[in-house]
Amino acid sequence: MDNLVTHSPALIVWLPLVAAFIIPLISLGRAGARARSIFVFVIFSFIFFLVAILAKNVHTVGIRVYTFGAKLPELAVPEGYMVPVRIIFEVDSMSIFMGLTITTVTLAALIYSLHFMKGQTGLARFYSLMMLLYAAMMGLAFTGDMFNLFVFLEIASIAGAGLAAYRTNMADAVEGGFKYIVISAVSALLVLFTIGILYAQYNVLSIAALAHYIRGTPLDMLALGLLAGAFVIKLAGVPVHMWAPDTYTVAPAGTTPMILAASYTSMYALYRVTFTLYGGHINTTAIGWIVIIVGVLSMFVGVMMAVHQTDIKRMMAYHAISQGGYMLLGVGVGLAVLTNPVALANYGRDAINGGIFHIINHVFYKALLFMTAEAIFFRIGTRDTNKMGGLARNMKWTAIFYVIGALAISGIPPFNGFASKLLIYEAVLKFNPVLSVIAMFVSLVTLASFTKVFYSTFTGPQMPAYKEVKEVPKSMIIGMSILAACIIFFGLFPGLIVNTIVAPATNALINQASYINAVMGAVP
Amino acid sequence: MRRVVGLILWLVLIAFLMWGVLLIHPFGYPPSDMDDYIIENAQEQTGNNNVVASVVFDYRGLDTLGEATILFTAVTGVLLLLRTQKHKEENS
Amino acid sequence: MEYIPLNFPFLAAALLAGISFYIIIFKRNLIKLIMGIAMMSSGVNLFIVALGYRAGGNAPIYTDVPEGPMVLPVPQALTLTSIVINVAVLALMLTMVIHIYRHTGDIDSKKSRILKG
Amino acid sequence: MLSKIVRTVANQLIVFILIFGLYVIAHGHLTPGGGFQGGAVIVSGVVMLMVAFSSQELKKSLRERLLTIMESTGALIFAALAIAGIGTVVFYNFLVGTPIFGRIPPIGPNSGDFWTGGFIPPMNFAVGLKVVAGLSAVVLALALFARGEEMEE
Repeated sequence: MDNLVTHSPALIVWLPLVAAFIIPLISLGRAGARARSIFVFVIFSFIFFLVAILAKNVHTVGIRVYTFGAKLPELAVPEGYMVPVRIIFEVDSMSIFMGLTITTVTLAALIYSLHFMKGQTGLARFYSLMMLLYAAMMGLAFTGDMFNLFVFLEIASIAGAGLAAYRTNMADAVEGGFKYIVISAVSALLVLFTIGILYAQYNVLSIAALAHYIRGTPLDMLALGLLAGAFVIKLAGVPVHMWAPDTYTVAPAGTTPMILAASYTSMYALYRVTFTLYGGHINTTAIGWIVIIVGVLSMFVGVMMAVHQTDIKRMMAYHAISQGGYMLLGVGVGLAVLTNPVALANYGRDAINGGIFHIINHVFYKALLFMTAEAIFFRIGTRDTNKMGGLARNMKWTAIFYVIGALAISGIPPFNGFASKLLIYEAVLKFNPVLSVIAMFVSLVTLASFTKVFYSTFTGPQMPAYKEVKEVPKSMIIGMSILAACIIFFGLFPGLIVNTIVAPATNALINQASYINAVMGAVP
Repeated sequence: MRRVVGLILWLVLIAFLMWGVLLIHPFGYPPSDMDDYIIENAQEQTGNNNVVASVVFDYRGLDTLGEATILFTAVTGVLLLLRTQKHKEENS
Repeated sequence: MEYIPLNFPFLAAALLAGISFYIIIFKRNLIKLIMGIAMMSSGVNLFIVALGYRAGGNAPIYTDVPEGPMVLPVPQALTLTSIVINVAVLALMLTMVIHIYRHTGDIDSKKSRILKG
Repeated sequence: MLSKIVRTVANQLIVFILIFGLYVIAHGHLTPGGGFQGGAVIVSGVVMLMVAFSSQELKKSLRERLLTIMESTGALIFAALAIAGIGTVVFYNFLVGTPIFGRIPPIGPNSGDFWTGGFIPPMNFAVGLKVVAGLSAVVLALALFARGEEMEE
């Protein structure tokens, strides 16, 4: 058991990779489909268990360091030397927060896909790519090495693009996948160039060691600009958001939540860079304001584009951009006051709490919404809201889940969206009232947009063509109900969640010194 | 109009990149803490003459696992996208 | 700035990356776009491998190596990894372009745009 | 399908390409090269065969099933070698000091000993296997698809 805890950071990334390698082999045999499903679920339950014990471990002992290939996992810096040489996994509360989010969503997506994908071709490769995407996201969340971060970023984008283009018989699917991979490749190359710049100056690649040395030279600032640009592209911030609606719209349902989660791991990487890598050594006010502006633009433009969409998934994708703006707004406020201890204690911490809490909330309810949209697509074969109507009679569960998701995204109590949005509103109000008013206005428009779609989709006269439409199969309902349960639980007990997983994550972000010390502590 | 804005942004980016790379250490004289450690200790620690291979497989082994995984992912993706879809048409 | 005469390799690599950025932004032909990305990755790889050069250095392989300093091994390892990554990305992109061509009969990104907004 | 001369020459050349590729893979821990490079050399041979004969012809001997098994096996061997050091740490070079590839070369310049390198030579082989299978599958699938045919599912 102790060994399991010690090696869990490595195993959590290693196991899904190996599962992805084995899945094609299993599927070759007779009764491959059944064996594959059982195998995936056994492996994934074990991974879930590992994530849980690692989370508990990090909660009690603090930052966990795992050095690959050293004599001891904790031996980040070789004996008698002053810089880390090997690849390090550094798991702090923020990483664990992302890990929990990703793992829950992936579990729901896997259960949902069980029936959703039945009868389709190429399923062995499909599940293989899903496990690879999961492994890459966990690696991104855990890694403490810049180049390793780049490698996992690339795995995530290639697997995501392959999944997004899965329905190759539709032209828009391939195009959505192509946009995703082009954007990902360009942003990943920018990250690689930046790694070159940082490596040239300090001759280390570990994030902690870089953070130890960075002092804000002109080259450092150029690197920060390039990194921030690359990650903003990947997380679909507004000037460069064009890929997101296309890709989210076309990806098969089980994978849309995962691609969404992948873009939030890029957001995590952005926070890692701004807080952990640069936080303590440069004045972050300007960067904070840039993040705030990108956030506000995303909120506003996303919601305005969403209102007039007729494709239900496309509408949700634009809302995803808009909700991403809330997270950037919250954390951006925190970043802007990072050097001001009074303001930080007063409202900065709450703002970051809200921004981070919104990540998990948004991933849950947007995943639920995407799943309901695909459930409708699954039964009636169209995503056009004008062609729908009266579906609530036949698809009760889907309608209920849609309502839960819609209320959560609009910030109505007692659902989870309300809890995080309230934190953001309050904190931002103390920072700059105008921003808070914009955020509330965007929330109202969101509510209006989802109400409109609800009426045109689920209520109204029943279309004759859809008289025989049945409720979706059980596994899809189970997948959605896991997320719905999480949403309601988070909405009812926000204090509990904030105290146990969100506030430690905020502390981990703000407290740069402990992140550095976990690796460089022994160095004189 | 968009083209002009794009051109200006591109020129700014180029200028920044040029300015940036000129600030880097002179070509041929890099700082080398980590690399010196590896060059000195690779033979003893990995029992291997080829220091680059030591870095690739031992010191940065996880990157190579990731790289192998990327190749696997791309092959899986390519074969997934170029799959036969006859089966599906029969079903639907 | 005092290193300008010495830093031409870095300048060349950055210029290569910059030119390919122009291709990525302004060219409409999808194959040219892919070529731009390939060029950009070459530029970045050149940049990284040039960072590790040590004046008069040998390849960092101890088998029958002559006397003298060795160039840095880590940038070479990074470049090796990133080359393979780019091969993988290009393979997937080309596959998608073949599909787009199948569907629209064109590889011009303006004409083949089915998705709008 | 190209002319008989080309086909005959390709048939002879493939042996040399295979040998050179295997040499590059096997000596990856002593000389420049390794699994990826050697694998790419061998795949260039496959491409040569594909040009000389036709992709349909090649499909008969390089079936997708075989390539899938080869690729997964290579990846699994690599992952297993990585995890085998878990007694200490994942990716610990557990073979150094054992009879298999465990010799430690004299420090400093030397003429090279094949049985050195710990888990690096086996890993090179695993990666080589993976690269050969993976890239051949990609090249074949693209060529077949462009001709309007598909690899068997």
